[in-house]
Amino acid sequence: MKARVFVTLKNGVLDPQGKAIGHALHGLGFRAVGEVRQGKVIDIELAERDEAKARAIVKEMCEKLLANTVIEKYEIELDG
Amino acid sequence: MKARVFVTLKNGVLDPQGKAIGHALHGLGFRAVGEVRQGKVIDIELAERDEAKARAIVKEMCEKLLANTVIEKYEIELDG
Amino acid sequence: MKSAVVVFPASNCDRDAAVALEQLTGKKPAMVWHHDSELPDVDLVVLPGGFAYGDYLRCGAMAAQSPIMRDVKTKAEKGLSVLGICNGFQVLTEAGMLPGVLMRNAELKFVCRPVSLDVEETQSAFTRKYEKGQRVSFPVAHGDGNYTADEATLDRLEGEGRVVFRYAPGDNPNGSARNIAGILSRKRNVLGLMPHPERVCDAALGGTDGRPLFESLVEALS
Amino acid sequence: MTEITPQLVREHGLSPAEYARIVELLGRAPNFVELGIFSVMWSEHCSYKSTRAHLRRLPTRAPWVLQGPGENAGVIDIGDGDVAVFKMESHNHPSFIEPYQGAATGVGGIMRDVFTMGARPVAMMNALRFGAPEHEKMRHLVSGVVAGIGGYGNCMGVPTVGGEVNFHPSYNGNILVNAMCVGLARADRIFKSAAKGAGNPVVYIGSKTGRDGIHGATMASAEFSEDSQEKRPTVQVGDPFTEKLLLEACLELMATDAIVAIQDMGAAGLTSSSAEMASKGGSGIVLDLDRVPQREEKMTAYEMLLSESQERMLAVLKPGREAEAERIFKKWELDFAVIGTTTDTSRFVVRHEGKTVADIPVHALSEEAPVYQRPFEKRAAIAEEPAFDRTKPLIESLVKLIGSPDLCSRRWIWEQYDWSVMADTVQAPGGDAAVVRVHGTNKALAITTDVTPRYCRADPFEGAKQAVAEAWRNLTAAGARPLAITDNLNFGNPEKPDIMGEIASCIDGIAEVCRALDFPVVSGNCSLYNETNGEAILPTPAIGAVGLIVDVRRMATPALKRESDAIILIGETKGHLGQSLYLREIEGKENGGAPVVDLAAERRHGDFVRGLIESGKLDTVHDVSDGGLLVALTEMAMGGGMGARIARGDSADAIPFCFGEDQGRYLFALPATEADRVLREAARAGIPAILLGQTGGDRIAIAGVGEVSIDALKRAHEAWFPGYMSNAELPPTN
Ligand SMILES: Nc1ncnc2c1ncn2[C@@H]1O[C@H](COP(=O)(O)OP(=O)(O)O)[C@@H](O)[C@H]1O
Ligand SMILES: [Mg+2]
Repeated sequence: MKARVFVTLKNGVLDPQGKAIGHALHGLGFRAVGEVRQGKVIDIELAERDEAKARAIVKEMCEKLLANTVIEKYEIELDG
Repeated sequence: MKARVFVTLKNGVLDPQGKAIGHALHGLGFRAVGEVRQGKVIDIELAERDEAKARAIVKEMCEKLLANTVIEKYEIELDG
Repeated sequence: MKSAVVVFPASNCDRDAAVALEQLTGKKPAMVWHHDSELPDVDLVVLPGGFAYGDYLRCGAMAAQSPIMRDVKTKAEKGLSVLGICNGFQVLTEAGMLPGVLMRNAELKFVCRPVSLDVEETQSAFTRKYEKGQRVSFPVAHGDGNYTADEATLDRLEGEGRVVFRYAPGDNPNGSARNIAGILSRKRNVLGLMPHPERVCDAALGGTDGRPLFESLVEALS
Repeated sequence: MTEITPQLVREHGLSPAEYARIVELLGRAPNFVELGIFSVMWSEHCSYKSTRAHLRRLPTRAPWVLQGPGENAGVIDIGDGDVAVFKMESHNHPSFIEPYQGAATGVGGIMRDVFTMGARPVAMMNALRFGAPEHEKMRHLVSGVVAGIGGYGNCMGVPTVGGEVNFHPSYNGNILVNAMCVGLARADRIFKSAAKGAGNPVVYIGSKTGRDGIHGATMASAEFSEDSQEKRPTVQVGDPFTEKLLLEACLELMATDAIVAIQDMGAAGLTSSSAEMASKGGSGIVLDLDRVPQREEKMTAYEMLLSESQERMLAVLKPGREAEAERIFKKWELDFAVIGTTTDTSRFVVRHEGKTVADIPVHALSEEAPVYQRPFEKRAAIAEEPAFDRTKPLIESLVKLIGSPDLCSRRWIWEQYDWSVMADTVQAPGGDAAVVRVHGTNKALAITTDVTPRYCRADPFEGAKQAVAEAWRNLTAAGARPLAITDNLNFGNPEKPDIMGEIASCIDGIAEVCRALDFPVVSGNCSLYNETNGEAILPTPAIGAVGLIVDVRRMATPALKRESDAIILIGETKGHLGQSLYLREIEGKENGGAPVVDLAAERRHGDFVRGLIESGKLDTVHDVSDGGLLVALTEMAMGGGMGARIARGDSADAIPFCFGEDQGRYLFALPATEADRVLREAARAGIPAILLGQTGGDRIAIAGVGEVSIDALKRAHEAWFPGYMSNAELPPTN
């Protein structure tokens, strides 16, 4: 099973990197760009076939390590 | 329209961050973890309604700025 | 005063911290490997600067999960003094021993330069040898020192007198909230700060403003 | 097995004659794996085939040189059983393709060269050449290279203490990234790469092998064309975290006596490290690739042998010491594997999946590698006297010069480098030489890198002389005794006689100064084929130099320190404007001859200045270089936040006097009560010295010419770089 975890800043947390990207895109002439936010995507290969179990494991990983829940939120996608 | 861009290292390119995360997860007792790869996710608000046009614009952004195509690849998801 | 310095993989100010401690306490600190599960019997633990685990994922995140950190946490709760410098501060926030987070510098670049700091609190084992309001200069060297917390937390920190060091007005190198450079835990026995006091304990290096911090600890903990 | 066609041979960068020689050495045609091995070992990058014959002319010995060129880095004695270990290396081509990772892995590579010798790296320098600032790619390259150098060095916890940066259109398609690493060790704990003896285990340590940068060595040896960007050669990604662990683990292993030989895996990875170790040790080697730690699946022998994955080392141990070594590497969570043994067959043998995939006499890969006497034409030096407008307002020119790309403050760069980690940096970036204390002592190393490529283009011989002399002068200005240099020879295509002529003349120029100043070469690196579409870069023989400050309490810095100090100029000022920055920035002309260095005067002047510093009489010194006298004085004033008032030299024209780039000069400031005596001493020693003026106030004032505030100068000086880079795209991150 493959898990994809998205870790992004919570709404309302300032995202200087996203802002800088937006700024740079404008500078390159992409006028249609509105807000930009940057986050992380973490792809994990998992030796676990059961989807519910896999989700529980990945959730635990997020809470323990992958996200800093003070400022970040996460989403989990499973595949396979 | 909202675009989500995934920027990840090309296959075969060393991913030191992914490697270290995998290692740490093992250390935390997550034995089922195989390979881990880390990438970026960039969410962009776009003032463009036409899907084909939006895709073309975002592709150009990726080539010009968002991805370093020497070592990275990208995927684009559109929504809205 | 007996002290220990925790060494994480890719800590790189562990030696600098040890040199300063030895110079100012007269005793060599114990160097403790992150994989050990128990601290030796000491009065002070230093979490040094560096790039523990390459600063991958988030600065300090993986180090905060090191086996030794469980013991550091337990003993800190019982009152052990803990000093986290730079990467050590990041480890302390990631470990939940100090509130808030250290985000990427506002200018998104690593910054290494001397900064002016105001000593805001002298009611602590770390700062009793400074004057309240004293202006000192320590170098910073970090990419993620932008202290961020919600308004309520910031208000509480200020209200409880836990903001110990503040960047002097106009000299904030990373965009941190309310110019915060260093904060105390609720029990005031854990200090995390981004600037490096251990790099200014020797006049040959351009200053000795860091010495009173270690001298305070010697006085308070001996 | 892949058939060896002429096309395939050509694609491996081997000429038909070289291929014929390979067949002769083997007594048969090589197989595909062997062809790959020869192609990297006989590449310009690994074999130095164009330069080797010329490099022999470089003086490499002195009583204090413990190891000259030929090992991973040079070693010099700095007294009390301490040694300094250093080398400089280029990572030009990769940095152009992927600036962050190219520069980062360049830093990682040169650090390994130093710690593989048993030294702990204590300082990093970087010599950077970028194209015209307005070139569309340049901001991206500048921000990427700087972030990459910082990203790697900062994580390693080794201070990056200085370097140099130039902009010139000749580097538009071919920037230069030269990094220098200086380490410290004990004289009796130096490790070398000669794999002596048979039956010793060969161990692999560090990161796993992937398909990274295969043919990096041949890429570095081939001229760039616009479409090499399209080909997207694999660029390696650096992992400073692993390198930091590798450093600590290696030093821990080196504290035992288990090691026979050790060598980093740099260009041409496993092949070059193992073949070189065998060659130096006069032994043979058998490698079993099945035991190589691999990151990717189904790697072929060819790929494993040519991979340039970073953060790897190869060591030969004493038999029976494997377990002890393995324990150390496991503790640091690094890969460790015994992958072969040394033999007495003098053959380089590789096994994979039970088969022998390569079997080559070791000497065929090393001593038998081709050496070329390429034809060269030495160009006549340009000697014209450039014309200039004598009526240009001098103060305005000063403000413009001090804020120009080549003279403005590099703060934007060095604030991104951790220059104070290790708590021994006693002179931070910004001075003449960086000064790093030898930990736990009062001794210090002074370090600098220098070259003025525009001089080298006008006159390769004098230009190269100037580079070494300026390095010597920079060390001297800090109060150090110059000891030795490393060089990084960056040139165009050596197959062109005029480029080969530049190389030969520059090497002659370096050699002459080394001899005259007892300043030998102990290590170095050559980077050739720095061309784009047939246009070569300016000849750029970068010199990295190291000197010793015996007592760090007696050291000088450029910053003015006291009011009313006398300002004294040492050395003769003729007003040489040829190739000066004044001409380029103010007159828009890049012409005239290079300034000439008088080596006897150089030595006299330097010894005089150093003597004053060592005696404790002098603490404020700056050498006069790019931009000339007035620029040097301005730098001293800005450094100290204090002004100066000077008189114009009596006979001289103000412009050449203020901005001429005559060599062998120093400016210093000392209490006025000392001035007369010092001037008399100089006169006695036959050294031109004039009292130029005195310190004080908040402006630079030149009698009869005009004045300008230090604030205005500082603003101009600090503005250019941040202004230029504020238009940068995103700062790259790891
Ligand atoms: N320009 C040069 N001047 C002096 N020595 C040089 C020069 N170029 C290379 N060398 C020496 O040749 C040897 C091989 O260099 P190189 O292939 O760069 O080493 P490595 O494989 O360790 O990177 C080294 O000992 C180096 O110091
Ligand atoms: Mg080497």
